[in-house]
Amino acid sequence: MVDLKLKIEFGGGLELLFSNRRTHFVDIPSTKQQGDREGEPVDMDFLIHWLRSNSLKERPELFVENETLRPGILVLVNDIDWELEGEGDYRLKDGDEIVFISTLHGG
Amino acid sequence: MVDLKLKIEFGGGLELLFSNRRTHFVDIPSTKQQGDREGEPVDMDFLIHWLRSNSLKERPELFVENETLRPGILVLVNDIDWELEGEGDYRLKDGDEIVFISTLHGG
Amino acid sequence: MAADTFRLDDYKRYGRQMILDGIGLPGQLKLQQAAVVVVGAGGLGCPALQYLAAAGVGRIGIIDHDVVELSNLQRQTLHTESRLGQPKAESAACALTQINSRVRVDALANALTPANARALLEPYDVILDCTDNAATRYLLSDAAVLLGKPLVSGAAQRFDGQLCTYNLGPEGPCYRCLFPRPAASPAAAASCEETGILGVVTGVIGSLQALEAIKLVVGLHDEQPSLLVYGALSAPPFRSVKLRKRRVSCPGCGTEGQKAGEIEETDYVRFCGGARPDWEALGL
Amino acid sequence: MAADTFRLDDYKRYGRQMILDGIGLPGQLKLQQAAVVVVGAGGLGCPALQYLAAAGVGRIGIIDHDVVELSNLQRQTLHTESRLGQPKAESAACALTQINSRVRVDALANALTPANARALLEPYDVILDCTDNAATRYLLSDAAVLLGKPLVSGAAQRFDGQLCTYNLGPEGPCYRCLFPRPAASPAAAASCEETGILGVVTGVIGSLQALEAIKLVVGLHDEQPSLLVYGALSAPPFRSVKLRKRRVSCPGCGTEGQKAGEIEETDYVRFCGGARPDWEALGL
Ligand SMILES: [Zn+2]
Ligand SMILES: [Zn+2]
Repeated sequence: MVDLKLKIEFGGGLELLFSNRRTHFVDIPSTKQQGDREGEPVDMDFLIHWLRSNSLKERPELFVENETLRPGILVLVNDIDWELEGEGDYRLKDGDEIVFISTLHGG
Repeated sequence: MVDLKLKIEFGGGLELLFSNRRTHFVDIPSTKQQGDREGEPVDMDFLIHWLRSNSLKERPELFVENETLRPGILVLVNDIDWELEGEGDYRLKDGDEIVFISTLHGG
Repeated sequence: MAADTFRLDDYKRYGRQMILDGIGLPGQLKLQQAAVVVVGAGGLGCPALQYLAAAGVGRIGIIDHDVVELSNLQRQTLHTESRLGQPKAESAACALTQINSRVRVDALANALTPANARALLEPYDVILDCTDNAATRYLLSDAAVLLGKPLVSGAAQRFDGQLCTYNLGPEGPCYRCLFPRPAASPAAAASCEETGILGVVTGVIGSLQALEAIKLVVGLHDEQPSLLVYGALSAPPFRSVKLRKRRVSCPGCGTEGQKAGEIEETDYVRFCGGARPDWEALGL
Repeated sequence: MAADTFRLDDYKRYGRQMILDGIGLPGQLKLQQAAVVVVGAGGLGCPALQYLAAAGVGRIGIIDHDVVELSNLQRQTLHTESRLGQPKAESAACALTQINSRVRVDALANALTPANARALLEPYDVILDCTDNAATRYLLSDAAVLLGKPLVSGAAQRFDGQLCTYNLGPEGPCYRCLFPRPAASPAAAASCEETGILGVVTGVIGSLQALEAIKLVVGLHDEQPSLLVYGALSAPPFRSVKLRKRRVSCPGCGTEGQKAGEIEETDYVRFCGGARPDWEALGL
């Protein structure tokens, strides 16, 4: 099983939850390893849980809430709004750049 | 012989020479068609002359001077300064994005 | 303002932009006939206002109920030491009049509330969201949808900024399309006071807001909805994102499903899960 | 300015940026102790100056020999109708003092020339190129190399802008590394007067210049040379370019081959192939 190499970026303050680093390069499995969807290609939902388990350093409730991404976070797949790409069902490809941005309110 | 598809962008006023369009999608031959380098893969020098012959609409002396690119124009190959990529010798690849930017002096 | 009220010295004042392709005299007249409202005369509002006035936007509204404090001067560059304590709307109006006395400035030292939003915003063609809290951002989005006006939204915190024009054309998303629910915790929606701001980040974003508004007024906007994300310490510093179209099930602008309800009857503060802004202190 | 001259109300004034990671009291003191010079108090210089002053840069130089004209007010937002006819350096200094009276402002109503560049620029840590012509841009580049100071260069014309910090660290290129020879024709190096400028484009680029300078002063700059290219009508509007290192054969900053020669003996106007700027009218 070959790993997928992804570039992950956090912005708008989310980087504070991930070791205060904006850019992370991660290798994730290309297929799901357990559960009733074992063997299926990995998708964005998988990545979100993988990041929570493997990269998140503090206050997980500010990233995932009720098993889904917290409101107020926008996800970009290769600079495109993830809603145009299938949201959580988007199948990850090697080399993808995924960005998580928290909406800002200040001015 | 397969053509290469390139995305060409002009900025800093150079677009005025190219039908006042900033973005051009062009298909160019993948190998040189004539001269003593016939059959060689095409490079940036080839592209510059190809653009002058095929896309330039006015005042060619503002783009090419003495058979080379006019001073004051910066060339980017996939968002990297062309000097890091071999300048005129850079071998074009299908899908490359080439940007020509004239330096600005105003303020 | 009709073409025949365009004065000879206006050619001199606006000449540098009137010779541009796509502006010219017709574009300058559109600017003079336009009405733009800036909600918030703070870090984002100050640069936006100064460039709207300098460009010759005929009527400019400024809605802000705060007064100028010393902690504002680090970034809110229309305000001065001598105007500390004045309402920001009036201080900003004073600065604009010094730059361009021919612009009509409406200084509205009111808080924007669900009760007054519709009436206050209705006279303007373009709305700039230069506010600093989630509740007002949702209120502005709903009001822009209701009134059918584009909403040029800027935001800035710490070293980061965001820019998006909502409700753009017939298909552009509203703020609720992108963020159906506000951030869960009040802490995550913290203001500049709590998280800090490098002042000039608001200068970059506020200037870009003025630019969007000018493009909309003169007809140079491509009307493709996109989000610009800025990080002053990131490389590359700017990232442009192609956005979804309007969401048919959006409670703000959609045509199907649950609607958000009347603005006047919506409790935006509770929706945003906190006590900011303090509508009660604002007289509600 | 030593830490013991940091006043209690400075915590209030600069608090929003002092609570940021990477600034704090040490960063604020660096800003207070820094000297930054802005060459050109026009479209780029005005926003750069206002954010440098607001952020608390201790000493700010303004070099500009022009006087305020009506055609400037479309974008040069530190100047006002009531200061028409005043030297721009003085008008800008007046505006900065209203924002932050604790900043020391050196208003230098001189033209920057090969004869005075070294002396005028020497007292400052960072140089901002906010000028409007090629000859002064080459002069500033050579002077920055000679003095070993970073040069934050902005440019804007029509709907386009460019930003680059030259002479950055030991390996960063100078202006001549990128553009060994100036544009061939004087027309191609036209000024804003000739090609026009959407004013707020200078607001975007000038604000970004202040931001670069602040990052350099407080030590938050990554020192990777890059060029930012902005097109207000392009999608995406911003493009970041990774730049070459210093060129060993560069006549400005290189260590091999032909050198450009002493600044004082270089005819920058002839080098740039034209009669702009008119050094003679400037008293040379
Ligand atoms: Zn919506
Ligand atoms: Zn050099």
